[in-house]
Amino acid sequence: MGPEGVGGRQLERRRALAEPVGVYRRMVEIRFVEQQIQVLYEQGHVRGSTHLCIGQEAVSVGVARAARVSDGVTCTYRGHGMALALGVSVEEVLGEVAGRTTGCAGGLGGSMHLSGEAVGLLPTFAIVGAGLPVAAGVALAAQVKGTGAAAVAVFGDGSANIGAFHETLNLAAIWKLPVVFVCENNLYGEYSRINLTTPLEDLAERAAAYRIPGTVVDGQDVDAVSSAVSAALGRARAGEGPSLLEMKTYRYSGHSRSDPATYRPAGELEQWQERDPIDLYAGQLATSGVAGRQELDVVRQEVQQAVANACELVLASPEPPVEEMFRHVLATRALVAREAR
Amino acid sequence: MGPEGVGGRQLERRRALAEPVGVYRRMVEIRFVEQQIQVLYEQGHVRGSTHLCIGQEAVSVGVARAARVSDGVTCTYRGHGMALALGVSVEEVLGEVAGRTTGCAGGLGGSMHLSGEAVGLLPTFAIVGAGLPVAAGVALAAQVKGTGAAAVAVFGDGSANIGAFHETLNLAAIWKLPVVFVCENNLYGEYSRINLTTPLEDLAERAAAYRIPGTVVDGQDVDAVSSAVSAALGRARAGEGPSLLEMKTYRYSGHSRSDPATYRPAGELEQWQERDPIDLYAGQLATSGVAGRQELDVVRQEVQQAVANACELVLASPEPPVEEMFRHVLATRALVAREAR
Amino acid sequence: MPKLRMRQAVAQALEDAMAEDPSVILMGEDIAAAGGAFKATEGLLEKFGPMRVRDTPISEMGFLGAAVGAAVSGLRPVVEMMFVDFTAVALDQLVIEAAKMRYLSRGRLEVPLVLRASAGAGLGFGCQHSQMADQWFRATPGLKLAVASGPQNAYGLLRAAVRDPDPVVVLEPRALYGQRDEVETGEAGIVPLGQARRASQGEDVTLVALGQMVDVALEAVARASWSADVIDLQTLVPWDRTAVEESVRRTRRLVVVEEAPWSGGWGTEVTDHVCGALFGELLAPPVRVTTPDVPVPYSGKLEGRWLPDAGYVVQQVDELLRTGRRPQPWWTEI
Amino acid sequence: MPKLRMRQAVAQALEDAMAEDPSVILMGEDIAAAGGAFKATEGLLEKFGPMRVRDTPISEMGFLGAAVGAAVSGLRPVVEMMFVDFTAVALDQLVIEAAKMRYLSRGRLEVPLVLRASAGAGLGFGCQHSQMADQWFRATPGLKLAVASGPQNAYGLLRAAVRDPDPVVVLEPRALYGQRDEVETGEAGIVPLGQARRASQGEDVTLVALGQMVDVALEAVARASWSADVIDLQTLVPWDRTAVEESVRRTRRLVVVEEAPWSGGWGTEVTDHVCGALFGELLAPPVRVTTPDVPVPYSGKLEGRWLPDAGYVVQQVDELLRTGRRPQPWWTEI
Ligand SMILES: Cc1ncc(C[n+]2csc(CCOP(=O)(O)OP(=O)(O)O)c2C)c(N)n1
Ligand SMILES: Cc1ncc(C[n+]2csc(CCOP(=O)(O)OP(=O)(O)O)c2C)c(N)n1
Ligand SMILES: [Mg+2]
Ligand SMILES: [Mg+2]
Repeated sequence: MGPEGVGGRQLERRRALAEPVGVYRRMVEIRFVEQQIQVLYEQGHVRGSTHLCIGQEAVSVGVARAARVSDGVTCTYRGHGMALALGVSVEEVLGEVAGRTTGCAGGLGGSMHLSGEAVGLLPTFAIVGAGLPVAAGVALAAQVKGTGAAAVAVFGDGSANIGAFHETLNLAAIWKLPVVFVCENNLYGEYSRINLTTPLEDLAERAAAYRIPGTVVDGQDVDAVSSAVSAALGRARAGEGPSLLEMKTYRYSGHSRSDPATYRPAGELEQWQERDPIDLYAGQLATSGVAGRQELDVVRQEVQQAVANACELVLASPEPPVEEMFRHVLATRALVAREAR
Repeated sequence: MGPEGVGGRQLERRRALAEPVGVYRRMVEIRFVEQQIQVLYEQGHVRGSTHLCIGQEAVSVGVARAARVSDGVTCTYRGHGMALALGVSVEEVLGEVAGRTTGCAGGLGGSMHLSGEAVGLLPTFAIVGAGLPVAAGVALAAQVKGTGAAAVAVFGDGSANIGAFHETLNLAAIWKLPVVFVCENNLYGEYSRINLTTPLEDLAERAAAYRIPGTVVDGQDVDAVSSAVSAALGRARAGEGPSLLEMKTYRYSGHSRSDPATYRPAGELEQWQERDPIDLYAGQLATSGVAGRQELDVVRQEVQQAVANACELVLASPEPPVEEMFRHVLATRALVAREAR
Repeated sequence: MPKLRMRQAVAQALEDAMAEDPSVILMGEDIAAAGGAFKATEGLLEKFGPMRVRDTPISEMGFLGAAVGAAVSGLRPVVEMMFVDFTAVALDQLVIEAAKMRYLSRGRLEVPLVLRASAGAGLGFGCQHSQMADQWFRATPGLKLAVASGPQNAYGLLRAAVRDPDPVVVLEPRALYGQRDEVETGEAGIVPLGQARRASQGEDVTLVALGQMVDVALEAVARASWSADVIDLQTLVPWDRTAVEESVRRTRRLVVVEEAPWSGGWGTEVTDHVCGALFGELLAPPVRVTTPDVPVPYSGKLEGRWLPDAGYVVQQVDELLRTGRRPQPWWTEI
Repeated sequence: MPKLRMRQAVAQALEDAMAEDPSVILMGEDIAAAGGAFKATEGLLEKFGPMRVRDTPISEMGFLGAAVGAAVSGLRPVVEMMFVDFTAVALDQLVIEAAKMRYLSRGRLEVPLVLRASAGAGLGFGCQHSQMADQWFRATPGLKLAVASGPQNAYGLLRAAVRDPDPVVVLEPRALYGQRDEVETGEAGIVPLGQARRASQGEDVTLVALGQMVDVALEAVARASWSADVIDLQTLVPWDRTAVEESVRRTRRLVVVEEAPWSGGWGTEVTDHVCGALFGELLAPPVRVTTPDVPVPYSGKLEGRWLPDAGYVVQQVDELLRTGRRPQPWWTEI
């Protein structure tokens, strides 16, 4: 399976989001994959840290649906959902999380560093805020080359307090860069609730400091997400500059694999679960007659099976050979090797 | 002259700002000192870079009048005026700029690194934005120790685009630190006019992003400056948290000693000179009958003479001995020396 | 003596320092309510309250800078950098501001600031969360740098760092947080900065190590047919030239075991000094056992290979003893 | 061949690179309309327009990161860092993002980014604006680092860096911007990364230098009673082990002349390698001529003393030749 094969499959998966059922399927897939990763972790297959996005599926899929494959996307360590949504396969995600050759970084990156360049996803950023200026740079290249492409930076509420956020929004505003800043406000940065670290509730308000539009979006409603992102991307492509979109959302799990999330007020999780993005969308599909409950149940089962199959494949695949770590450090392998003497 | 002597003299100079004529005198002094530095530069006595604040005297003196000597102040490389206003002597400033033992850093710091710890001035910061979090930390110490002291961070308009600005205002807001952020908006960051780097005119608006008060102040009016700073310091000491004050001002000279400032639109300088802070204040003193033109002329002449005398003293004073560079690197000199073997 | 995990030793050091001196305060992301991402500050909020134990926003430049300001104002802030890698967004405040403040104020101000950070590889955190990053702090006059190698000196170095009047970085190898050992606390447990520790005594070679490589060196000695002095530097800036020189003068062979890349690693500072001081007296060239010049890989197999292990140390020393020449590192054969 | 000042050679290199490749763009503070704080980008806005030559806000993390993003998207951004010291507010984007992007994308992305920065001491800019800061960029797999020593290689290294598919830092010693010399431009003037240059040939000792220390070494040779190979490394990462080794194999003495502190300076990397490769073949221990472990002082007299000068190099080599032992640095007598 050469890179074309991988890239082609990613593109195909991306196209599947054109259909509502495809959107539903992808959100379900994200959830099952995250649950699978939790299991893999418990089985000892996941090293370091891993950050699940259960509850936030609508943001990932909504963004992916709105963006073109030629648009660049930067995202964080909480990136499994975004990667899957954009088109990276279940096998590539699970493979990477488990450190196998099947992973999208061949097992060298890990859970925090997923990527799918064929569908625009840069290797996800494990340093808070780091993806924002890079997305601005992707947008800058589009502007300079006049490609019509744009960029999307996905990041969390906690990241809105780091310097790179400020510098990037200002730079993008003054240069009118075609970039959309998507803040996943899930109310927590690690174990700290937003009110303990940030003196305002609606981060979209910060857009005013850069004279760009700032919009609060229902991050649990995949249609709301994709129309907001589409509109902002339209603005961006029209040369009107960046926007800040704040997605109100929630992560059901703790911050990372080891966090039981005891810091949450009682009932908060349950309240959010009442507006579960997958259930919400299923309801909408049923109500509008696009797909009935039964059809969606079949989708769920298919996805569940596919995830289980992918997981099996992944666990049967090897860890990378040692020489892999010497590849792709610099363009010329010789330069790395030469150091050794 | 031991450190007590220096500190005592600085305190005395600070107290002189209690009198309106003292305020006038200090603004005049700053201007003469800056002009003297320009001459010293032309004579080859100034190395590296030096940044004059002619035109901005009211901000420096207004801040110094409002702050207590126990309040900490951080400032930038454009700090001669702030140092003099707070109480550092003419000799110490000229001495430092000329790299002599008479300098406030004994000639080891240079123009960008003036200090006067007895009157609250930390060594000025040559890295844009660096003084802001440090001021927040001074305020934090006051809060923790309950001393009732506060801190003031003075910085430029261009610095409002750097990450440290954002991080510090957010941190200070959430911790309700007793600190006042004084932005000297002189319309330029080096050779770039604010409209080329920043998408809004009134930087005070950025306060909203941190839910703190933001106020535009006439930076040419020393009374306006000191009452705004006093009010903000009052708020700070009362536990109500930080404020952002934007001083509208202008630097008459170029950014640094080598800059002819040809990038300015014609007439801009002249327009600002019509509201020269020293002339303005002289007019107010005359109108209100506090001091007549003649009296103020005498002050001018006294100051001019004093600056000339100080300059002579400075030029007669030696460069620091070589061993000075080994002092004050670490608390224990031995640790520095020990490296050498 | 209590048996403590390294994370507990750190917490104990902080507790003792805070009890001793009311000017000691703590700052960092999730260090208060949550007790720290690695639980090295657990229980301290409860003991010392929210004024002295502070959760921060994700603003490393902001809170590290605030620590600098607090330090010049008479507090002794201890900042936790959750992963030392994050210092890359805040380096200015440490190496340009804190380290030069005493100098610029001609000694009128001091910056008794401690930055403690988890560091290093071995746990699968990937290449942006596994660096030692010591190079960012070396070559900076005005700054000190210590590296813990287990519970005892995690306790003792931190205590010394908090008392030190100058800014000190203390790196805590993340992989050792769970290591458990008897820890001498209190005055007797304090480890002075700048002094190395001889962790093992031998004849044939001096192994100089730091951080988690100390255990690797000791394990190598345990397995080897040769005997060695193992010197745990403990402090990298300033490092204990005397201790190393004395040892190598006797063993006449030097091997540095580093969690640092082949290019740019700190070990050359040690080999350079020894080559200068003991020219003509060495039986063999000094050797560095390092990581290869590649980012830390995620896969456990690869990361395990990336980090020097005891077998590799034994192999390198064996070859040195056999040939009298500097052996090639393992990856030249890849 | 045109006679150019180093600042002009830099501008010429940028002009030639931009003319050759439309994907080359420039970013930095006041580099466009004003032609740069040191006039190293003068005239380029006029020639290439505001789309390709961009003034930035004071947001180093922002625009360096933007350069990373632009680089992975097919541009070749050249970022000017006015003073290399400012990289301390933006280091993450270089050493954690740019340097690891190829690795994490398994070669699907590359980052042909150049960071050029004025660097070093000698002009009285004080301790926050006079550092070389090379240590922040060493020990970072995935990053290259070159240092110009005059107009020719300021031109040639920059041309090579722009063409290089990986991120490269090019340091331009600020004190040399006014230096004027004939410069070979075009293909023939390009200086490949990773290759040292022998600036002078001799018998008694090999002087390895970099940046503004190359002229210091040459001046020392001109004044001395001994003769020397002077090797201008030109690139510090990766450095030319072969050239140095070949020279020292012949001269059998090595002296590194560094604008770097005694502790943590890059020279130990050179001495370490030579001691390993030529063990037993040296006539004397390797010597490092460095700055003392103190921040750069402002006073001209002190800064002049702080930087190694030709007289000091001569004295150190004289003593080495006379005694066969490593001489003490000058400040041990202070
Ligand atoms: C510069 C930096 N500081 C701290 C961290 C540690 N860290 C990782 S995730 C995280 C919380 C981020 O919160 P948020 O931005 O809200 O994103 P979320 O995890 O909720 O998706 C922190 C503090 C980091 N990776 N980088
Ligand atoms: C981090 C950093 N970036 C760039 C510089 C170079 N620099 C020095 S002053 C200056 C302009 C600052 O403008 P502003 O904040 O408006 O202050 P002003 O000089 O007008 O007082 C710049 C870019 C610096 N010293 N530090
Ligand atoms: Mg969050
Ligand atoms: Mg300004």
